[in-house]
Amino acid sequence: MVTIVTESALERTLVAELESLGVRGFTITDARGKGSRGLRQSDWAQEGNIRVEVICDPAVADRIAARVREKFYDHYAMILFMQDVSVLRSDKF
Amino acid sequence: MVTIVTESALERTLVAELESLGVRGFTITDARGKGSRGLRQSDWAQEGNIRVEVICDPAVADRIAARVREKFYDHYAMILFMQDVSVLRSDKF
Amino acid sequence: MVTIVTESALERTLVAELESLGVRGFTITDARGKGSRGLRQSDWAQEGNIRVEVICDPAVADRIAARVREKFYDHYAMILFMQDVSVLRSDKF
Amino acid sequence: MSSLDPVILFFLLGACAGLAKAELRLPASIYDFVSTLLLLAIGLKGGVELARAGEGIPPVELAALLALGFGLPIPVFLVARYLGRLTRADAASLGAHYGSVSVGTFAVLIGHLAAQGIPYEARAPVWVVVLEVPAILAGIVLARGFGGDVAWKPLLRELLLGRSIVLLLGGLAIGWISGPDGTAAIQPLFFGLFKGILALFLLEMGLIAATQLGALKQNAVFLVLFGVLMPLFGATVGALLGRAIGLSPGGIFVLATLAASASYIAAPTAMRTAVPEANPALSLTASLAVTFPFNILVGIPIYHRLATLVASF
Amino acid sequence: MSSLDPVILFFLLGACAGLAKAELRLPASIYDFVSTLLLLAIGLKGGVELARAGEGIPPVELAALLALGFGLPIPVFLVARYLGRLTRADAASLGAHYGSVSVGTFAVLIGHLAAQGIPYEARAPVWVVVLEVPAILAGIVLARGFGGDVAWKPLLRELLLGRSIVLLLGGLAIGWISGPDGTAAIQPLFFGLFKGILALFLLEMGLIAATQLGALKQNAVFLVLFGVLMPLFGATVGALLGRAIGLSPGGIFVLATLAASASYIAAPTAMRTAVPEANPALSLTASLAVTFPFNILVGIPIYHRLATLVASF
Amino acid sequence: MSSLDPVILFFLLGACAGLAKAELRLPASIYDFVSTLLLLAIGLKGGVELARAGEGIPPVELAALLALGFGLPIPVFLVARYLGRLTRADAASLGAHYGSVSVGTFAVLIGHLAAQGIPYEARAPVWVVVLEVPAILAGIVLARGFGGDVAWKPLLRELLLGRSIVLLLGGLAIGWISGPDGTAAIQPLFFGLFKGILALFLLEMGLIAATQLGALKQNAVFLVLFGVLMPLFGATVGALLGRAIGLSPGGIFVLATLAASASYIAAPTAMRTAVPEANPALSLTASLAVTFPFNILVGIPIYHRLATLVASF
Ligand SMILES: Nc1ncnc2c1ncn2[C@@H]1O[C@H](COP(=O)(O)O)[C@@H](O)[C@H]1O
Ligand SMILES: Nc1ncnc2c1ncn2[C@@H]1O[C@H](COP(=O)(O)O)[C@@H](O)[C@H]1O
Ligand SMILES: Nc1ncnc2c1ncn2[C@@H]1O[C@H](COP(=O)(O)O)[C@@H](O)[C@H]1O
Ligand code: NA
Ligand code: NA
Ligand code: NA
Repeated sequence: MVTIVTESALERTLVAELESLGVRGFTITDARGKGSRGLRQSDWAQEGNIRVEVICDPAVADRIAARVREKFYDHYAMILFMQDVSVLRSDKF
Repeated sequence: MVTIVTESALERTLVAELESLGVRGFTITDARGKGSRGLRQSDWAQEGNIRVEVICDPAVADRIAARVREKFYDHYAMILFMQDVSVLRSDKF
Repeated sequence: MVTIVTESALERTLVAELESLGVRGFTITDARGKGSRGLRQSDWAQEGNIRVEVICDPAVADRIAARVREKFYDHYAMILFMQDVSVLRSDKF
Repeated sequence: MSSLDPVILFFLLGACAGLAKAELRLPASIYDFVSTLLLLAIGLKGGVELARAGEGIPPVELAALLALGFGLPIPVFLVARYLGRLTRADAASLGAHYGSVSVGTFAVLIGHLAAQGIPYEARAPVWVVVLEVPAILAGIVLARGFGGDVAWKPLLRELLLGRSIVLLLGGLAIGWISGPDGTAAIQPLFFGLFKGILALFLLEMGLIAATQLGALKQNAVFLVLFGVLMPLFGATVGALLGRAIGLSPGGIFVLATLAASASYIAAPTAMRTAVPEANPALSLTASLAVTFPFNILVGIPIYHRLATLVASF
Repeated sequence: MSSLDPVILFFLLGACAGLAKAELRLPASIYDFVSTLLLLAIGLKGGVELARAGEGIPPVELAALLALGFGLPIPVFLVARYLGRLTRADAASLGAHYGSVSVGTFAVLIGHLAAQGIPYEARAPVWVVVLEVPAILAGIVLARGFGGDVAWKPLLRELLLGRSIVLLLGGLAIGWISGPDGTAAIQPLFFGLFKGILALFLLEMGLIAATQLGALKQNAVFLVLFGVLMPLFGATVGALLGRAIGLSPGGIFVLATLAASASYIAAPTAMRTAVPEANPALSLTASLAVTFPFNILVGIPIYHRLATLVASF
Repeated sequence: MSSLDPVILFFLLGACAGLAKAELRLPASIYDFVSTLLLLAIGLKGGVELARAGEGIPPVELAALLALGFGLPIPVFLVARYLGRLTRADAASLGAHYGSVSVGTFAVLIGHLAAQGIPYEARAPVWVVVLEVPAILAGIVLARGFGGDVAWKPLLRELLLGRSIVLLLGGLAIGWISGPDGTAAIQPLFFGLFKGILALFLLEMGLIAATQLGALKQNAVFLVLFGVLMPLFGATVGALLGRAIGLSPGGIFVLATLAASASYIAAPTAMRTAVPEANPALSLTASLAVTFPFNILVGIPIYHRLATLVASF
């Protein structure tokens, strides 16, 4: 599973990018946080973060990481991390 | 830890089911997402997803997966995945 | 990655504590749940939970767990668990 | 039909914005706020009028409403099953949705009646309450049979304690107990702002309906035809029934519109739990993206004429 | 007691819905919206009246209020510790809650006073502000002693910059600076809708109180007795103090009600941070699920008579 | 300048609370609710006035507005790039922000004009709509050149379907179609509560501006000077242009204020997507934490005199 925490404003763009990489599903929650680019509160919708989870096979995960690094990582508040998960009915993903 | 992402409308039923399986605690966040059953936005409370996390021992986790698969998986937008976690004060769980 | 689920009221205190331990970033989502201290709904802002994720190296993670156990665990609704994650651009953390 | 009511224009604005995928999402909590205000206002208004009129509800009327609620799903089911060739579950779900009622449509109707100065029975909000649940129960029975594997008790509990019923009945009770004078201090919010709040509500409904329209791909022809013709059938049944139990012309108009309207809150939720194999998008699209707009844009004026006609016999 | 104010009926509606576990949850953001409007409206109203009356606050009055705030927790603590056999932390926490005040109760009282046309000191919202914090400090000292391990500075900062204080004082200042004419354009929202907004607020409070009642299992008998008798004691102290410093009959009524009311926002939050070993459910249940309903349903009329009696000496 | 408008005091209250880090956060959904109401109300008001006046928009005026929108970013860019020594991206982003307009400032201005009884062109909300987008496009070209790697189509779509444009134009259309009589029933919400809603909006803006001020560390001197002087320059350009195309004195005042105002919603969002290497905090701080407060506190009265002066030639 790949998890990305980034600026809410990026939601549409990021989702389009994920889908172009063949991702079949994702889950998004609203979040706030702090990182190298300072505090990001959700008081004002524009300023909050989103937390995007994508369950996918390792190859797709690596493609996501590469694409995200190239396209977004330099200019946007963003982190990405990966975890192993075991899924129910893995044919779904 | 078992994580379930499913329709908000299922919250009550799912919680009751979990408790009947001996689960002692859970954490729920509101979410949105996309999967095989299409987009699920949270614009309208009824249409959103919830993301339920349950920390429990592997045996209970398997029972949850089995029950969920049998009762909900066919007819509801739902995914379930498991991860290993190490907990503080494991006697709590 | 360390994840803490606890009372919303503790947000400021906990963040200050984390920063005093050298944590560089964190992500917070609003949550609700149930545990040994009963149901915690988010109907009323005061009564909800928060779910705090901190990506950090294992040493800091252990320091967080120790501090949290000492300062908060006895008197607050709280759980803490840890997972291994692999991060993109690990120098960030 | 005179000029278009601005609240209807708000619906169209929302629908256009939704179809154009404009960034106009309103948070779910605003929908909750606005719809809570509407439901309470409708209840309060009815309660105050009831207190003024000193009316009761004749038992015959109650029986007729229950017959309508339990009965209307049957023709809906038959049409959907045999003309629409839907699965049993889907046809039963449509029965539940179209037999039950839409409070949003009722709110638009209330605004319309007030604007046109048409008198009607003060107890009309009670009709909404009475009509909401029976059709859902009938729909479940149509899907499962009487002996079906349904957890009736929690289901009934949830239905009878649903948001719209509690807020409508609560508003009715408060309005009835407090009367016109007692409620004077809360009228600026609930009565003075009613049409403005209704405009906001319809803006949201337009957005939601437009989103739902995206699901109208499979069965599109059937769903559109069904979503337009079924309300006309329902309205006719409702109008005739209203005439039969001796309602006023305004009351006949109300009952026709209620029968024509389809549920998009209580029915979807209940069917999701009780008949999960029914495709929720199907009924919701018909009800929300076809019938709701049809009713508030075109249907209400038609039902008005229909009611006048039926009342004149 | 004449007829029941409809806003009270909204509280009962919320409470019934909550007890029946109806699906009526209102999102937290609506609670924030509604309570923000209430606090600002109360402040503005007080400020406008102050501007009109040109009143100041006599130093004796201020001293009396501080004495009440710091003093009232002591008997509360003693009763809870020795009659109720609670732990020191729990008894001190009850002291903080019952010594401090409830803005919700004050809002109901304001509505009541306006409806009945009872005059009172325009500076009453200032009393609320002055009474909120001292009891909480006293409660912490009762739990910890003076030398206790408490981070006083951030705590005081948070208390003095709490939501209710900032909004009440802010509203007061704006109302006072702008006066009756200056605020005319914002009065439709803050004054015209006041009672309607109060009704929504009480609907939510009813839901919250009902949920809280679920926690009333341990110590049930003590908590109910305590939650009913302590406000009567507080009201008596408040009324006598109001008489002693020469308040008007309306002012005595207000001070009695404030002393009778118990905090359910500022005190719980502060005690959670400063005295975490106190069981938060205990004080909150007493304050929210017993005393708040008691005060608005039964207490206010009693305190009215009490104030009239005390004023007549 | 007479006495301070209370809505401005609400801004100051929010700003003080924000600077003191008081626990006054209002949920984002309340901001959405309040700003939706404001945008619709401004549009409706303009539409109703347009229907009353039967006005059209002269083509010359449209051309002048487009010239202002596309042209104003250029001097802003040059100043920021060569006097402020900012990167090309940052200077272009400031150009986009300051060439575009702030609907919040316009709302305060509308309230001010109504309070002072100053007449102005009913079509002014159209100016806001026309002025919002061109400067953003110009800013992107300044950063990227004409051939730059920009996905223009989705960007334009998103800009033209932005929240403020859709709600303003939607409100305008509804107001224009329904006219003064048609909208009578929704006026209590949108017109009666306008100033109160504006007060809540400014309370939030104060909180947000104060938070943003925290980012004012680097380039502080430049940003403050820039955020104060640039609006004065913009106002002069706007006033002269308004005079040149023959606007009324009130219209010149409006155009001066619009030119002086800086975008803090549409421009930040668009620049974030199209020119991500620009530092978003820089422009937002200038626009939100310096220029917005300056304009509503000090600027508007200045622009009023400026407009009177320019109109008198
Ligand atoms: N160490 C961390 N642990 C958890 N979340 C983080 C961490 N660092 C950054 N984040 C999240 O990622 C967002 C963007 O990070 P950054 O680009 O470093 O500002 C922050 O607003 C946080 O929500
Ligand atoms: N591959 C995936 N990764 C993350 N979340 C997913 C994925 N697939 C589905 N989901 C989530 O699970 C919900 C139900 O999935 P589904 O039953 O496939 O429609 C979706 O609305 C998403 O929130
Ligand atoms: N077994 C569990 N799995 C997931 N979340 C839990 C679990 N136990 C407790 N929690 C969360 O942690 C919060 C505090 O737990 P407690 O201190 O046990 O009341 C609860 O409100 C839940 O949100
Ligand atoms: Na129907
Ligand atoms: Na008290
Ligand atoms: Na400008």
